[in-house]
Formats: sequence, structure tokens, C-alpha cells
Amino acid sequence: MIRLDNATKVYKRGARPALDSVSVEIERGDFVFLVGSSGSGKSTFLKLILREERPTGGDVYVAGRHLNKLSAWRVPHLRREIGAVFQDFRLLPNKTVYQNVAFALQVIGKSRHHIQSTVPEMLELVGLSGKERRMPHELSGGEQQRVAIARAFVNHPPILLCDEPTGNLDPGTSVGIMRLLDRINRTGTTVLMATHDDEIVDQMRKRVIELRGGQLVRDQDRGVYGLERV
Amino acid sequence: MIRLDNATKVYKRGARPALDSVSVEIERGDFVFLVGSSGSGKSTFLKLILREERPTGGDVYVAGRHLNKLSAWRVPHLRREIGAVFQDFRLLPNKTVYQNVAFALQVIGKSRHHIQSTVPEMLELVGLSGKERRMPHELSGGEQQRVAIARAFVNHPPILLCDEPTGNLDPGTSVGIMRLLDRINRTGTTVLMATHDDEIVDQMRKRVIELRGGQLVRDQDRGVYGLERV
Amino acid sequence: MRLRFILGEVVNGLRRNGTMALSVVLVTFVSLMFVGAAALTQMQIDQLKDDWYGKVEISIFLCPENSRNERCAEGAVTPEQEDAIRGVLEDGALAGLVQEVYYESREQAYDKFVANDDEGIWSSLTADQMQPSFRVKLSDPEQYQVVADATEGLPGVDVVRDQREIFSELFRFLNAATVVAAALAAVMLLAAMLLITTTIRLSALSRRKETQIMRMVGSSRSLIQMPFMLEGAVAATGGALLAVAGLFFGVRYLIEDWLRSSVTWVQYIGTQEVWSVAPWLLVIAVGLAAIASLVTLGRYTRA
Amino acid sequence: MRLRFILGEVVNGLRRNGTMALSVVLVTFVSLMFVGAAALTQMQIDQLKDDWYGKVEISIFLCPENSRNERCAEGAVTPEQEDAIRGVLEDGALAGLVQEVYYESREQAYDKFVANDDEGIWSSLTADQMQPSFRVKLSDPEQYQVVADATEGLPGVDVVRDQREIFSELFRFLNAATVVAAALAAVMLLAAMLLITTTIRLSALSRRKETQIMRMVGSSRSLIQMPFMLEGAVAATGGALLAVAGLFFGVRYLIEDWLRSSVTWVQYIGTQEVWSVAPWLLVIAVGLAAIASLVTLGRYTRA
Ligand SMILES: Nc1ncnc2c1ncn2[C@@H]1O[C@H](COP(=O)(O)OP(=O)(O)OP(=O)(O)O)[C@@H](O)[C@H]1O
Ligand SMILES: Nc1ncnc2c1ncn2[C@@H]1O[C@H](COP(=O)(O)OP(=O)(O)OP(=O)(O)O)[C@@H](O)[C@H]1O
Ligand SMILES: [Mg+2]
Ligand SMILES: [Mg+2]
Repeated sequence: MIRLDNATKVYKRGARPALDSVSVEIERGDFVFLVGSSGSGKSTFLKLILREERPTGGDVYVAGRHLNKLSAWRVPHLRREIGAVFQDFRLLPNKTVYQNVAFALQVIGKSRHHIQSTVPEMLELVGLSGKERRMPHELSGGEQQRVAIARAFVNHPPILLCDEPTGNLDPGTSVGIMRLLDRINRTGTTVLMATHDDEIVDQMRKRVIELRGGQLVRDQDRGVYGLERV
Repeated sequence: MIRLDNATKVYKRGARPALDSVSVEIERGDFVFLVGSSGSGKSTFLKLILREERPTGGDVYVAGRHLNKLSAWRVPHLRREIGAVFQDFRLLPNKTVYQNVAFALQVIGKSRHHIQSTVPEMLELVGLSGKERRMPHELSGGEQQRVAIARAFVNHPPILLCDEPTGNLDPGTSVGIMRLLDRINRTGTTVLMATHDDEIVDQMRKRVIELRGGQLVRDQDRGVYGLERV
Repeated sequence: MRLRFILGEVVNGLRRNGTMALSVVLVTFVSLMFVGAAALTQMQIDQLKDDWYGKVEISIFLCPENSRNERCAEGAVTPEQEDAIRGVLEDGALAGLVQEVYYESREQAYDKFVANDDEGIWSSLTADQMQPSFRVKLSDPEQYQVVADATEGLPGVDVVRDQREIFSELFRFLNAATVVAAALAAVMLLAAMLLITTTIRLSALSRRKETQIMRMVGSSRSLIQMPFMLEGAVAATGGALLAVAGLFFGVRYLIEDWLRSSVTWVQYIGTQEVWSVAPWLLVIAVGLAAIASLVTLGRYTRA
Repeated sequence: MRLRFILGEVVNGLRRNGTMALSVVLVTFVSLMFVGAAALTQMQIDQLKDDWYGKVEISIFLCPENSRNERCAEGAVTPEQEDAIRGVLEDGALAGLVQEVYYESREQAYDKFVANDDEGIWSSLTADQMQPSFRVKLSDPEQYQVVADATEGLPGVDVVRDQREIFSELFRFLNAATVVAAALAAVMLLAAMLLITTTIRLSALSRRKETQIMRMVGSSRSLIQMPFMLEGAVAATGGALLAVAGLFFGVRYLIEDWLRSSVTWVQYIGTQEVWSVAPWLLVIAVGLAAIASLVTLGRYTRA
């Protein structure tokens, strides 16, 4: 599903590489935690997969596409196969919950009929039925993140990327989000999640990929956050 | 040092209050954790103290001033007695470490001489000697947060407010930041820190104030993050 | 669905950057007014040239009696001299340049003069005191100097006059007006382009969140960029329409209503000339917006 | 320290919003050009009025012999009639309005005429055919109609003419030009103000982080807002200076060099009039910037 072959990313000529010949393969249906301290390259890893950045070395394959050779006008097609969730939710503040989720379908040209049938279904999956008409600021952080996940997943992409989705949430709320991601993973979706949250990683016991200074230092099934705990 | 008397904040008429008649007193030299789930009103609590927002009910006293009656042009004087640190660091990206810290002194009109003697001292306190000329993007997250703390504390304010200062940091780095805040607290500075990080709260064993839906539900010396753990 | 979405975004963007959009409209308006005014002035000049140069004749005044002019020291023109002059004009070297030669006798000149003297100030003038003249119509009015040179020295010729001289000063003034209008138009067009660029940038900045989300969910680049381009185009077109309206009413009231009734001897341009300029102004407005979009969008809404 | 800081921020802001600042400069430039042009046109009109109205006279042409005009059916004016007319002008009701009366005899009129007829076309004209006339200078040139009415019907008077009529059409044109320039100036000033507003807003947005930090560390409100206000003022002043330069060179080349040598019978304004307008343009520019700042800053950089 996702394969990096010696992928390297140098942002500024001469700077230390943000990602340093990382090779890793993620299969369809995997649930993978991406851990590492601040600046270790987690977000860069995810950006390469989304083709927000291009590798300066090595190859990246996602959903059967060789991203190094993907032309700019085909990028939107790639993005439709990937859902993305971020720490800061990124909801449109002047649109309701329903409109925020529907927006993702509108802009890729889905019919109104399709939207009207899919969105409520998705809101039910993430547990927000009955709150369709709320505005983002009328929701708790956990609820806002559920809306963001609904928007990322409403198109049923085979891949879901999450960059510290629980970073702004308290431990109780974070657990709820992890349960939701686990449920989505069980439908066969590949989930790749960058996180700092050691408790969650230790509790879920999924595959863990650890980066340090841009290099892959650990790839462990049913792993924990850090080998040496602080 | 800080006193709230039935302080209430309603952002939008008719909306649920973000802070609901909270009364609390914090003495000079205290170290207080402000906990609560997302949307419980932690940031609002801090904003009232900074007079970024005005209470819609009750009274707020900070450093001997009655903020309800403080005129707008005196607010800068209040702010000079309060240092503030945020989750997203808020450094100026095109200024060096040294310039970022010096900026806080420049804009309140300190002499060049004063700046040249104070800034290096402060950078040493937070452990950044030798990195004066780095740009923010050349620093790790923990180092960036140290710069932000240095900037907040360079004027030696009696109060330091921190809104989730470790939210973007991994557990190892967070511990370093907490040690620094503890050291600052020992110099007699009142530290008030809003956080989600249960590990840190449980480990430090300081006074804990818990908000839930805008109401104060707990005020405990040497407390832990949550009474019922998830 | 998509069309509604794009139009909604355009309306949104224009409302959000209202003052900015309004400035674009005003500046485009004024700049295209100048472009239009320069074009219309040139059209007016062309029209006047066609009109007057076609009408004007060369007048070859012949010697009267007792003239103070040295050339006429030998007395009034004789019929032989008149024939010789007519010969030069109708045959000889000038034949190709001359379209028509018309002889105005003393009596004819007197009748014309009396007809123009409404108040009778010159009542005591007699036909004898008028000069006979040849009125020559040229086939190419620009060749005036050749004809003047060839006839000026002939015996019996007093002076040669070309009505065109009267107008050349006016044409110089109108040409200067065109240059000033064009210069102002250039400055203003530059300002308009900078403004459209900034509007698009501002719009892109204020909708960073939307476009970021659109990119993330895989919306096509054209759908992302379309609203911004349309916004600039709509504002610029608004300015162009205002400019056309301004020119229309300007020509209507200043030229058709006022000048045409107060200075009647001139053939003026009218509102139909405004209509012929209008499409060009729209083209310029849309072109401006397109260039500004190309310059800006690549950087601010990468896919 | 603070001054350096503020200036640094201003330079920074202008550089960061370069295209925007440039648009402000250009639009202020053009708008103040119009303000200045309107003012200069009015000054020119005033000057012409002073100049011409002071010079122009009323000409009362007296009857010649054999006039075709009915009023002179009784033949040429007699000396008694002339005295009567002079009496009306110098004593009687008109005495207060008339400054000077000058009698032009047939011979004097003939001499003036011959002097103007360089080419000798009118050589056969004799002094007898000229009309004698009274040339009247008024103490208040606006009172022309009163004098004309009082003299027109007197026996021996052929026609009364006022040179002012020739100029009134020109003044109407110049006044219309002032109105057009003022209207364009108003539109452009509006655009300039919107632009300065947007520039300040844009600048505030692009420096949100700085101002947020400044507020947090307790910098005074005036220090936060000063750079934005100065930015607008600097850009507007730049525009004003360009406008002054534009007017200066416009007057220098169009009026002093060209018109003054090609149409010589007019008293023109010169560059010293531009200098008297210049301070006002600067005041307008700074005023614009101040108003725009007041409108914008409250909202975008609250303390
Ligand atoms: N756009 C960019 N331009 C230049 N350098 C960048 C850019 N983005 C990231 N970097 C650098 O690349 C390195 C890795 O950054 P990255 O954001 O991938 O880390 P991360 O693991 O996501 O950290 P965090 O936990 O703080 O989110 C860092 O040193 C960072 O400074
Ligand atoms: N500027 C604002 N306008 C309107 N409502 C607001 C505003 N700021 C906060 N709120 C609302 O006030 C409530 C409390 O918000 P606050 O930011 O204080 O919570 P918090 O405890 O800091 O949450 P978090 O852990 O997510 O930072 C929330 O319901 C929020 O939606
Ligand atoms: Mg990251
Ligand atoms: Mg908060």
C-alpha cells in the first residue's frame, strides 16, 4: 500500500536531512504508529506520502503509484485515496458540522444525491448524529476531531494519515478518538498515525515505527512508545 | 497575587458560559496546574488574568490591580508583570534566538545596555548558551519552547502563565521543560500552567485546580491529574 | 453543483475583501476611462482630419489694384496672368495633385462677404476692393506645400493661403491631450494590475484554510484556482463597465449635448464611437486580470 | 532605541507588502495629480479673468455712410450725436460704471487695420470705409450688459460689441475641465483611501505574530500602532511628492515651454503656482493616511 525506498528529504541545501534514507513498507489494513521526538521527521514522512513534499532522494510508492513520477495534475487523484487528520482539526469555522463534511465531497464533484446519503452515514459512524447543525466552536475538542476524521474518511479512502490527532486533547478524549480510529482500521483501512502520546501507543500495542534525527531506528510489531522510558 | 471572585465569562450571549463563577486565590510563589478536558475553560481562565478577555461577571485581581476597572492604556503595565508561554511557541521565524528574546525588552523600551546584559543571562538560565544565533527552525521543539520561556521570563515578571507548554513536545522533552519551570518557580515566581499531560501532573505533585464545563470542581494541594483515571 | 460552488466562492471572496475589490473596480474604472479617452481623442482627430482636410482649399489671392504688397507692384492681375496661373494648376506639373480649380471673381467674393456681415459693419465696402482668387481643391491635402511653392512666385499672385494652418495648432493640442491621457492610463493600468495581484493574494491568504482543505481532499487544481481568477476578472470587468458608462455619459453630455450646440462648425464623434471602444476596454480588463492571476496563483495556491 | 525600532518596522512592512505599497503610491499620485490639476485650472481661470476682464473694452461702433444696417438709415453719425453718446457715457447714469472713454476716429481705425494686414490683402480699403467708434473701459467688467443696453438704441450707434463674449466660451470649457478633474480626483481619492486602509490591514495581518507578541510582553499601544500608521503615511506622501513632480513637469513643459511660445496672447500660470499647491497636496495625503489609520487600526491591532 505504502512503500518508501531509501527515501530522503533535505529541505534546505546543506541542512541536515529531515528524513534520511528511510525504507519501510506498510501493507493494506495495517495500523502503524510513527513515533519519535520533536523534529525527528514524522510530519515529513507523512508529507512525502501525501505528496505535499517530493523526496530529494529514493522512491515513494503509494496505492500503486510511483510518486516521484506522478505529474502535478494527477496529484488530486492520489489525494482522493488518502484521508488526512491533523492536530489542529482544520475545520472551516463558518460552516456547520454537516457542511464541513459535505465540503470534502462537493469539491471533488460528487452529486448532491450522493452527498445527502453519505454524510449522515459518516456522522453516525463517528458518533455525531444529532449535532449536524452545530458550528465547530460549539463542539468540544474531541468532537471537533471526530468531524475532521469524518471529513477525511467520508470518501472511504484506503489510507488514513493522522498527524498527532490527539495532541490537543486530554487523555480521556484521546481514548475515544483512538477507539474510532481502531474501528475505521477494522473496515480494512490502512491507518498511519504520528504521535507523541506514549500512553496511547503503549495501550494499543500496534506496529511502531520510530524515527530519530530522520533515520528509522525501530520497526516493531505490537510495540511500545519508547524502549528506554524516561 | 491572583484572585478570582465569582468570575464568569460568556463569549456569546445565550451561549453556555466558558467560565462559570469561579472563585480561587493563588499566592505569590505558588505552582499551580490547571487541568480539565478540552473546552472546560482553562485558556479562558488564563485570558482573564492576562486581560485578553474581560469577565462578564465577578471580579479579577492580579498583582494588586482590579482588572475590571483597569483602563485600556494601563493594560501594557499589567502585561509587563506577567510572562506568557503557549503551546505553539510563538517565536518570530525571521529572528535569531537572541533577537527573539531581546525583542520583548526592546518593545517595552529597555536600554540597549540593559538588553545586552540581561539576554545572555536568561539564555544561560534556560540552557541555550551557545545557540544565540540559531534561527527557530534550526531548533528542536523543546529548545524552541525554552526560547519562548526565556522571552516570557526575561523581564523577571512575578507571574508566569503557561497554556499547555508541553502540548507539542514528546514526553522526554516535556520533562526537561517542567524542570525549567520548577527552577523558575523556586526563584519566587508564581507559575500557573494549563495542561492535558497527566503524567507530568502526577509526577510533580503540585497544587491542582480542575475545571469542568467552566466550573471549578477541585482545588487540591499536591494533587494528581484525574481522581478517576481512564 | 460545481458551478454553484464556484460562484458561491467568488461572491464570498468579493464580500470578504470588499474594500479591496472596490478599489480594484475604481482603479480599473479610472484607468480604462483614460484608455478610452485617449482612443476617443484619436478618433476625433482622425475624424476632424478627414472632415477638414477634405473640405479645405488653397486660396490663391490675385493682385488687386493699389496693393501695398511688392509682388503686386505692377498693378492688378491681368486676364493673361490669370490664364497662365490656371494653366499651371490644370495642366503642367501640378495637374496630378489638383482635383478642382474654381475661380472666384471680385463680385462673388463681395457677395459672400456681405452675407457673412450680419451687422453691417462693413457696409461701405465695394466689390472693387475685393480680390479675385483661385480656390484650389487638392486630391491629396497633405501636398499643400508643393502647390503653394509652385504658385507663390507667379506674376499676378498676391498671397497663397491654406486653411489647414488654422487647424494645425488645434491638432497639436489634441495630440498632446492624447499623450497625457495615454500616460495617465499607463500609470493607472500598472496600478490596476498591482491591485488585482494583491487582491488575488489577499483573497488566497484569507481563504488559506479552505484551499488547504481542498488540496488535502483531492480537489482539482482548476477548481481551487477558478474562484480567485474569476474574482479578479469580475472586479476588473466591473471597472470596465463603469468606464464605458463614464465615457458614454461624458460623450453624451459634454460632446453631444454641449459642444455640438455651442461650437457648431465641428464634426464630433458620438456615442457610437464609445460602443466601438467598449469591447476593447473589456478585453483589456479581462487581460489584466488574467495576467495578474498567472503571476499570483502559481505561488499562492499550489496544488 | 524605539525610533530605530519603529523605522525598522516601517521599512520591513513596506518591503513585505511591496506591490501594495506601490499601488498606494501610484493611486495617490494620480489622484493628487487631479486635485492639483483642478486647482491649477481654477488658478489659470482666475488669472485669465483678471487679465482679460481688465483689458477688454466695449466697442460702440458708430454709423458709417451707406450702411446696410437699419439703425443707420439716417446716414453717417453726426458730431452732435457723437457728443450725445459721449455725454451718456461720461456723465449720466453710466458715469459710475465707466472708467475711461476713448474715441477712435476713422483714421485711427484704418491705421490699426493696415498694421494688422501684413500680406496686404485689404490694400484697396480706404480710411473712409472704416467706422469711427467709442472704446469704453468699464470699472466693473461684469456690468457690460447695463452699458450695452443704455447705448445700443442711441441715435448714431451702429452696433455695440463686447470682446468678453469671445472668452466666455473658453471659460465654460475650462470650468468644465475643472469639474471633470475634480470628479476624477474624488473617485481616485476614494480609491486611495480604500487602498491605504487595505494596506494597513494587510500589513497588520502579515505581522499578526509580531503584534501579538508585542501585546503579550506589554508594549504600549502607540508603539504597536505607530509603524502601521507611518507606513500608510509614507506611501501616501510618496504619492503626493510624485504628484507634485508630475504637476511641476507638466506645467514646465506643457505650459511654460510649449503653450507660452505657441499661443502667446495669454497670460499663463507657471511653476510658482505648483509650489503654492504642493503643501496642500501633502496635507491631503497625510490626512488620507490618518483617516484610513483611524478607521482600520482600532479593529486590527487592539491592545
Ligand atoms: N518546510 C520546511 N522547511 C525547512 N525545514 C523544515 C520544514 N519542515 C520541517 N523542517 C525541518 O525538518 C525537520 C523534521 O521536521 P518534522 O516536522 O518532520 O518533524 P516532526 O517529527 O513532525 O516534529 P514534531 O513532533 O515537532 O511535529 C525539522 O528539523 C524541521 O526543522
Ligand atoms: N473567542 C471565543 N469566542 C467564542 N467562544 C469561545 C472563544 N474562546 C473559547 N470559546 C469557547 O469557550 C469554551 C472554553 O474554551 P477554552 O479555550 O477556555 O477551553 P480550554 O479548556 O482551553 O480547551 P482546550 O483544552 O481545547 O484548549 C469552549 O466551549 C469554546 O468553544
Ligand atoms: Mg510534526
Ligand atoms: Mg486551551
